[in-house]
Amino acid sequence: MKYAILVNEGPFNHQASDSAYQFAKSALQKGHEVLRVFFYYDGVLNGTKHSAPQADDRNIVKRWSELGKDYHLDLAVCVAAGLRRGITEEVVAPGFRITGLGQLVEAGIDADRTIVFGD
Amino acid sequence: MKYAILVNEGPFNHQASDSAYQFAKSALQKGHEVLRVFFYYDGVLNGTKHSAPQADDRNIVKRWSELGKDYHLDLAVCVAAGLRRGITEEVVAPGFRITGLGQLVEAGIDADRTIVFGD
Amino acid sequence: MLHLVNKSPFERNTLEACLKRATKGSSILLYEDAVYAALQGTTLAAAMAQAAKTHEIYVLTPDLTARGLDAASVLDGVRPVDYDGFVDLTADKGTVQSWL
Amino acid sequence: MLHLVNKSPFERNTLEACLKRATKGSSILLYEDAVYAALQGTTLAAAMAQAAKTHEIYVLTPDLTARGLDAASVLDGVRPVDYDGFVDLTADKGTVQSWL
Amino acid sequence: MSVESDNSAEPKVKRFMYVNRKAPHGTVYALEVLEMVLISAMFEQDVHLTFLDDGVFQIKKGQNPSVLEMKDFSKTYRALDGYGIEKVFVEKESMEERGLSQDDLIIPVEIIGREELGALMESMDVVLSA
Amino acid sequence: MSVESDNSAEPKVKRFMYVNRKAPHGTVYALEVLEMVLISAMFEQDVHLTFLDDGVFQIKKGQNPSVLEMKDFSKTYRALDGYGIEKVFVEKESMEERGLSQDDLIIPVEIIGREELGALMESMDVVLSA
Repeated sequence: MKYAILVNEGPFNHQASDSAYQFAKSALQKGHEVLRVFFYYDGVLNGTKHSAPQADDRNIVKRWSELGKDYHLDLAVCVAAGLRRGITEEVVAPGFRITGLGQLVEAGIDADRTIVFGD
Repeated sequence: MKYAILVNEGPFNHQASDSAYQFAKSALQKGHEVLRVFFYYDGVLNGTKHSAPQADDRNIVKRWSELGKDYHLDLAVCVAAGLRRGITEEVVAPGFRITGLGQLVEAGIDADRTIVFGD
Repeated sequence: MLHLVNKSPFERNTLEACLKRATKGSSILLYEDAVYAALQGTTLAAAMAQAAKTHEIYVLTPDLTARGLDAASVLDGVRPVDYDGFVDLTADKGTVQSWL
Repeated sequence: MLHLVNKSPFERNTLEACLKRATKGSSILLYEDAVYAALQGTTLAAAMAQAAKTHEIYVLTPDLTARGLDAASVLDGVRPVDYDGFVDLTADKGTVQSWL
Repeated sequence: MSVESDNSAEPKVKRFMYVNRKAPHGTVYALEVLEMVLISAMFEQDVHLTFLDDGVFQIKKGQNPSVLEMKDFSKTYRALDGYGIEKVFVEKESMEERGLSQDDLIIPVEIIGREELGALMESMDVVLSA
Repeated sequence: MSVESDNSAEPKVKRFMYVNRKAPHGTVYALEVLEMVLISAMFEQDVHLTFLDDGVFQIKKGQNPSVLEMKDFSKTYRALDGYGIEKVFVEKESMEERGLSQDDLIIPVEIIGREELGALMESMDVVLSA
């Protein structure tokens, strides 16, 4: 199956980003394809390189970057939602890219399944 | 009256920061004192200098900075909550300062009223 | 004491949670999406009219206006206030509790 | 069709909203804080047992474990799945709708 | 069931549904969903917009969030038609529970019952909610 | 009523209440409230911790969020006593509605009825909720 994943919420405050990550990881390990992970609404906050959680906690941003690297994932952050919330080229974490909302619709067209994780 | 204000949520996604701002502005205009506005949980996201909303929308971060300047407000961003979410000295907006959670408790002790705005 | 409720009673349990604990005679301000609780003609209107007999219930007018509602659409017994009134309530009613 | 619900039914209306619209025989996965809806002995248990007769109801075990719950505390008729099972459900049941 | 992906030359047209269940202004979702809907109009997909539960308040007439210095996006709903977004559904029961009638709405919509809405959801390929 | 501020030399001791109404792990509030409570212990205030509604799940025994790679902070509740946080209340009705009893809880607590909880809230100077 080809998946598109939409993440509506930022890291830590809501479990949405954790659930999306666990889902994506399981799908990839089972041999499915993840066409794109799109970060919208507060989801864009997953893409900040300045996140530095405590050592005994998971690093949500870094974990996405690494999964992206391991599986050549497209981690797409919405430019308009990002501008509102201060996620711009200056702060975007490795492996994420800032792009237009059309890329979410495209992923929805191309994927067999679109899964939304939110609040 | 002396007020302490706690903002639990980030800008845009929830109205909490808007409501806290309107409340603080009204209280100040009526001659009350606002000892501290403390930003905790996702509230720390109000303190990013990179927020650049569309021209026809309010600029929540800038508006806090300006209110802070006009009334010499203490706009305090929690360091621990900020680290999790990427709000660090590199990105903090003018007029905000990063500080410890103890400052919230202190404000609660010193204020006549503590008001929480959240989700 | 002043209780603050900011969520739609159709979506979340915060207004209900507040009403279950707020002591008789205490004050409740409905603001943000909680202003929908103050409307006439909804499935919650009867329960709210009842609550207004045991508590002082206020509703924030700018949050009504933003949502295309006005004081005329509000239940009898629910008192409209603006942000100045919100500030006055916090000063007059003692400790403030937000139901989040 | 697969419906996803992630909020506690005690706090939000999303599970109720889903059950009102989900067609007979469609599947519902409870995850994150929605796993509390799958518990025995709560005030919602009877309604959930009823819902399990008209819908295939699943619950995500890692979200149970995280919260100190296990499959033994789950209502009869609610089927535990792990993340692999979650992925399989999305593949097998057609379009996925998240109730947010 | 979902349309399976294929490699044919025909452009894919999928049945998209944007589900609006949340009230406006208290959260940003109504505004940002609308931005998504406008973008999706450019992709010539079969777009369905539904308003249910508190989402029906999104298209209530007379909104004026400028009193809170917030953006007034409610007028944009009137522009949807011009973007080719014509399938707009509102759930009857949700309106009734909230004391609203069609006269209270900004735009003409198709009013459908709860059961019919469930069947419509079931017929989609992509459901986006917020 | 709140203690009015004054300029006397005595340290001010206020009645603080931390209200926990939300389930753990689905959101971060339980964790970050706990960090706030630990800090407040240093200020020698009269701290009250209350668990009601879904908040009672925060102190459910046997939590293991490490299966989700999430931080297990539930053990920290056991340390509260050592920090001098001794006034911990759980609402009876909230537990009953969720099928929980005192045996299910990580820490010893004082179980109080809904009405009593309302009166306790009314007696506070500062109420912090999330």
